[in-house]
Amino acid sequence: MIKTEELQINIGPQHPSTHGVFRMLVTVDGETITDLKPVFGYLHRNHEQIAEVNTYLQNMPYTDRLDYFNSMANNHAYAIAVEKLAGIEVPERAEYIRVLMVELTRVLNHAGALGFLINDMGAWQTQLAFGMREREKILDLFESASGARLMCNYFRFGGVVRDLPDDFMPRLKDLLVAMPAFIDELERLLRENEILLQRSEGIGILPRDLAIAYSVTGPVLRASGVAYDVRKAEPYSVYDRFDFDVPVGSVGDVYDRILVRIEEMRQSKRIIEQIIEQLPDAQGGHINPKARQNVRPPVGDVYARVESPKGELGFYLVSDGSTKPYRYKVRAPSFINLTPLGDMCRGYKVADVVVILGSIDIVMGEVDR
Amino acid sequence: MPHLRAEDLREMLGRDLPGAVQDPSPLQIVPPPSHGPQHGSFVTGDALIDPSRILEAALYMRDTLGYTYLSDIAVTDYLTDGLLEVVYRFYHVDGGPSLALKARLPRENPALPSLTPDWPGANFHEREAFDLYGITFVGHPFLRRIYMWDEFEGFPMRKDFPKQGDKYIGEDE
Amino acid sequence: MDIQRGNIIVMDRRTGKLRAGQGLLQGLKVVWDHWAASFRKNENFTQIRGNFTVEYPDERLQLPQAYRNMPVLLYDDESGHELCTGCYQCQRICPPQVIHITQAKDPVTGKMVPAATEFIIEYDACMSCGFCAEVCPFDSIKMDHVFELSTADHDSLTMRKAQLNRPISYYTSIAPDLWEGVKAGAMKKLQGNIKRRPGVIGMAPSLTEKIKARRQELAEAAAAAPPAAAPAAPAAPAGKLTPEEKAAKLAAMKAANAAKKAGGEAAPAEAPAAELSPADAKAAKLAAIKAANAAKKAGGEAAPAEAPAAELSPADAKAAKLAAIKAANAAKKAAEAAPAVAAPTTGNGTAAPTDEKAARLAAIKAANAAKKAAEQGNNE
Amino acid sequence: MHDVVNQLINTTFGWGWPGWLISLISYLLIATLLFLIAPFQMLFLTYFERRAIARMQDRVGPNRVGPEGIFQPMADGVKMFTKEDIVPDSADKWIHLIAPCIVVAPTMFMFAVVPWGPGMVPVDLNIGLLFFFAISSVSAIGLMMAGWASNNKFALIGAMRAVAQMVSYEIPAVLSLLAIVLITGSLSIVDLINYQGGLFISTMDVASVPDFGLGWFIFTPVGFLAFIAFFIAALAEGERTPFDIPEADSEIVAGYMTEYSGMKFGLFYLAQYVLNFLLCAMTAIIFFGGWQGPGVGWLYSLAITPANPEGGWIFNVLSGALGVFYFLAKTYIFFFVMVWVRGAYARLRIDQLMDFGWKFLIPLTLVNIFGATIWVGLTRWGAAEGLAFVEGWSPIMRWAIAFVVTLALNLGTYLYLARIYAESQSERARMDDEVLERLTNVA
Repeated sequence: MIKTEELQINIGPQHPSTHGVFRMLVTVDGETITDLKPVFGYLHRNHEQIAEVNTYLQNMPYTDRLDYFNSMANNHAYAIAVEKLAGIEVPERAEYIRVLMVELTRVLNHAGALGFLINDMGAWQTQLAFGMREREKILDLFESASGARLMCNYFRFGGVVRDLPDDFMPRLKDLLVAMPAFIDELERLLRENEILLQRSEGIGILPRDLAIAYSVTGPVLRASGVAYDVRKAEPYSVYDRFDFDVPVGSVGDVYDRILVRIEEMRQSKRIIEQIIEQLPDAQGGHINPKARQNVRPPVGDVYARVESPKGELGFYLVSDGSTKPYRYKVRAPSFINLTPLGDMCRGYKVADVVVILGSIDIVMGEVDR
Repeated sequence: MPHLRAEDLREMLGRDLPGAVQDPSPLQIVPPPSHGPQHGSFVTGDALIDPSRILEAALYMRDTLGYTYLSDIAVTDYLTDGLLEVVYRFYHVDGGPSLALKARLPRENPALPSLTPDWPGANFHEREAFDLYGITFVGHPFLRRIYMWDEFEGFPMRKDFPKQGDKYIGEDE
Repeated sequence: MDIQRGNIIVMDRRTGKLRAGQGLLQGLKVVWDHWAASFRKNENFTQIRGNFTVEYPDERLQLPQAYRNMPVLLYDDESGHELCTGCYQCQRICPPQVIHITQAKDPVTGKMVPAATEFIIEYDACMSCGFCAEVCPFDSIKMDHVFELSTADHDSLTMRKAQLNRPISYYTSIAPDLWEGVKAGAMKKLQGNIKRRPGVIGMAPSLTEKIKARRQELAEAAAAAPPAAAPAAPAAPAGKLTPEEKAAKLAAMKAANAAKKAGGEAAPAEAPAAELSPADAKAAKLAAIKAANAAKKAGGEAAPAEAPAAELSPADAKAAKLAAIKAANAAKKAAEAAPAVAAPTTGNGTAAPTDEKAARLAAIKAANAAKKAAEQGNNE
Repeated sequence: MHDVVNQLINTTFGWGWPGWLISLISYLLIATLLFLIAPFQMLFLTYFERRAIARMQDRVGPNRVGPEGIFQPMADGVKMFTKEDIVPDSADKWIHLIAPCIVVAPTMFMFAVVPWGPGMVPVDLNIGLLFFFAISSVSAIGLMMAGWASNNKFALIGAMRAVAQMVSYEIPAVLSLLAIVLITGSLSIVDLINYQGGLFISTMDVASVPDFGLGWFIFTPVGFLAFIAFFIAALAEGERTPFDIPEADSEIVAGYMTEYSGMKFGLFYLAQYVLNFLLCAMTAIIFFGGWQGPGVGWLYSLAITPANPEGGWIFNVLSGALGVFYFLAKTYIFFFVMVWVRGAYARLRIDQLMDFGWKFLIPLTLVNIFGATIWVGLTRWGAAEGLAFVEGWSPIMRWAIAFVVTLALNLGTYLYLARIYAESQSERARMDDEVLERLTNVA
């Protein structure tokens, strides 16, 4: 028997496929991982501390910067939390606009996430380029509504900052024409490709019970076979008015995560179509005119959560009765989904590490906060 | 969809784990202002658990009530009241609203039993609480700073951590 | 768990299918389709193939009106006045705290004036959230569409007021609909603020050559006018009104009146124009009231006749105009200027006042001429 | 070239120089020409690749420097030259320096045996194929040197992967060529091309077939399977997606090139693209007839050749131009296929790459060699070799029977191997008990 020496490799913090400044301290035996420790904090800016010196409204653009892929979803979670704390009503139309934006965000995120995942597998950006193309279209819509592509800062307490512009709906309908074609094409590229199957089947398995014990959320949890979707489990906003399915995986490997994400895009499209039907009948304007933006909520604490594209995004707020939150805690899905990374990678190859990391779909802005 | 309310939980815990549930004292949060409207004090509706029995209560949640999903561990520093409050938030996998367990700790040398051996998902939450608030989780397998570097002194999310001045800037530059 | 309004779909992994490379060929087909389609341009959102590139420096996308990049300050094209009053709302709301305002002070009285002497935005730390534009009660701060701001250093991204100033016409060119929604309120507030700004305070400093000089002249004229009125009205309500301001307004009215007298055919054309702009009308009304007050004190005999007119007029702009004219007349009489000198000049000036702006300019010119004439008359 | 120089010096100028000097001069000229062509090919291929892959991704690609961005590679080259050359402190400086040279040199040697057109071959070695593949494996040493001397873990892993991959994929590449060599009976590349005249059927198999230069091996089942295997192996040898594992940028940054910068990095790039060009050229030559194509053979038969000294020199030029055109067109099409594959696929993992090479490609090529023997037997042999039953069949009949038999054999083998290979792979993918136990024990 030849005696082999274990090698310690730092994957990151500067590395092409760590999705930001993220470091994995990997111990390898040959190419096989024997241990992996995620190390992060390079992007830590004490977001929660910053939030405590800002007023409630001033925190809204900071939530954009948590998960910069899904600023709308972050806005939504934070707006819901403050509205719950301060007892602000949201008009129906505003709720529909919010859900529309968040579902577009979900499509955008999954398109990008799948692209990056395939990129991590070594494809030369074609799938990513296709995903980014659809993402750009959605970002164009965001830009016309909110004024910015990424840092949308679109939500306000009691609604959204301004109503949809006139050309929004026609462009959205155009987009919905392209979306199924795009998803089908992505599926043709990903679903049966033998190389991709080899790279994803049986890789990074997270069994059902372990997934629950690890508190993972979002597509990662659902790929492990747990049909837990906050939109269904604890419906918020107007999600109880839409028909949509919850895709779950059966094995819990990278392949299941890909399939779940593809199907979630389809379901988001279904929701958007229902919104387009129901939006003209919705009552109220884009914002509750009685809602004060400079809120001064009563003393108390609140936890509100949404199903962000990456998982359960929650805000825990404690109010001391002033205009600033006394405590502001983010329950970031990327952060918690990273917990099982070490165990998911152990026993696989170096090349699988980046794939498993990509399948979790993290954004370091949210992990490090 | 299970719909247990916080009061139900308190009652059940009081029945099944005698002595674990404490009566929450009202929290002042901030010193009362010298003038202007007075803030009310804050009485939590969630179950307040004796810190030494938090593991027991959490396991009760998981094994008896089926709230297997530990979503969040949030710490709040109530400087005026001189305590740290840890909020454990549990969900049922079948859906429904959350149930929270709270534990109050002294600000000096706070310690709690770790949930990580039973919920591996508590790992990063507890490391974060240790990093930012200095709460020691007894029994945690790898209790190290998670965001700040290991040599960092102090716990930056505590309310009495100096907001101005940074002793780490200027050493190298 | 059971799910309302939907099903749980277990994803089909399609195991047990012979995988002999057909999936690879499918992938090649997709890529080929894109390659073949890439020689034409992608036209709209319904297409998923075709070349999507916008060759940026050469072609640019149309930015939506709501697009926000960095905040800028607006000033009125016509008067050159900035809309900003230095109310500190934006400074307070700014999350990264990059806005720094110094409010203007009246150099004479030392009181706060609704204008900003300095307005600094640190663009390098600005997060483009747009709160400042949302919160601004005077619609002065707006989000610009220019995004090519890169510089070699941080310092040059600290924008001072002169660099932040943009005319309203610029903003209407980038976001016409958004401006249309707030225009009436903003202009109304601006008119109100202009009246409370003594001298050139609150004017866009970049317009030094044109408007500032003109304004300076007005100030000089105003400095001259009160002495003319002073003998008659020694106890003018100085605390309430800035003398220059009042004098300027008076002079304008005076000139307008003179113009009307001189050119009979120009008068009807000007009257409807005056009615068209409510903000102007209101300002005129205010001026008229002020003038009337002044006149009341100056000429005892005019006062009984003026007072009821001034009181009756508030609802009617035309009546206000009339009152102003009367007041001006009274003032003119009080000042004992030489109308014979003023009349020919104004007659020339208002020969073809086709639009409101030209008319006003002409009026100002005429007023200047009249004032000079008055000055001369006084001196003599 | 030798003839042309000889003609020029000794006949036209009448200087009467000795033969060895003529040879020296002519080979110097050839070498200079090839050394000029090689970097130019590399520059063009980088541009070609970037434009093509951009099109596949709905983009435009480099289009700023010069008309349609054609000078982009020049700009990149200038950048490469002006970049600082960084050598890590703990690197082995000399080996770090010479490793790129050792990688580049063999790729230049390989040009020696590549025929560009009819009669346009630098050296017609009778073991040309062997030379080509023997020389190409030398660069593995350079890669290992680069990885080792960099003293970087990523570089080391990359180098080990590169060497393992090169060594593994030499075998299917050579085995797939062995089938072709069995059919032609020669290792000379020129013979290989000459064999491929005809019209879908080689004139060597059926003499009555008209010669349109289209009797390529790709039209035979044996050649087709050999082509598939060879092209896959070529992708692996040239470190192209899906086998770009040694420099897997998403895993090990840039593999053995991680610690290189400036022109040394450029040399690795040069070597890689030149190798890719040569592999595409080889594919074109072996399976697609190289310069063979409609018209070349007819033009060349009118040209001045040792066999036909009375030909017109204009036909030399014409046949050469047409031949080079065919050859380069085929080569670039294969390079396009490489780009296409790169645009469509992800990368395999190193162990899957090894599995694929050893468990799928090698059995496949071995069966293909068997098919080649059947082919040779049915089309060439007769009673003298012990195949009496073929006597009396017409050549076209023999060819058709050989076609059907080898097609059935190859197709059946392919499907069978694909099935058992897929099964073995999904077996590997399934979570084994050990992993499951480990995962559940953590909780």
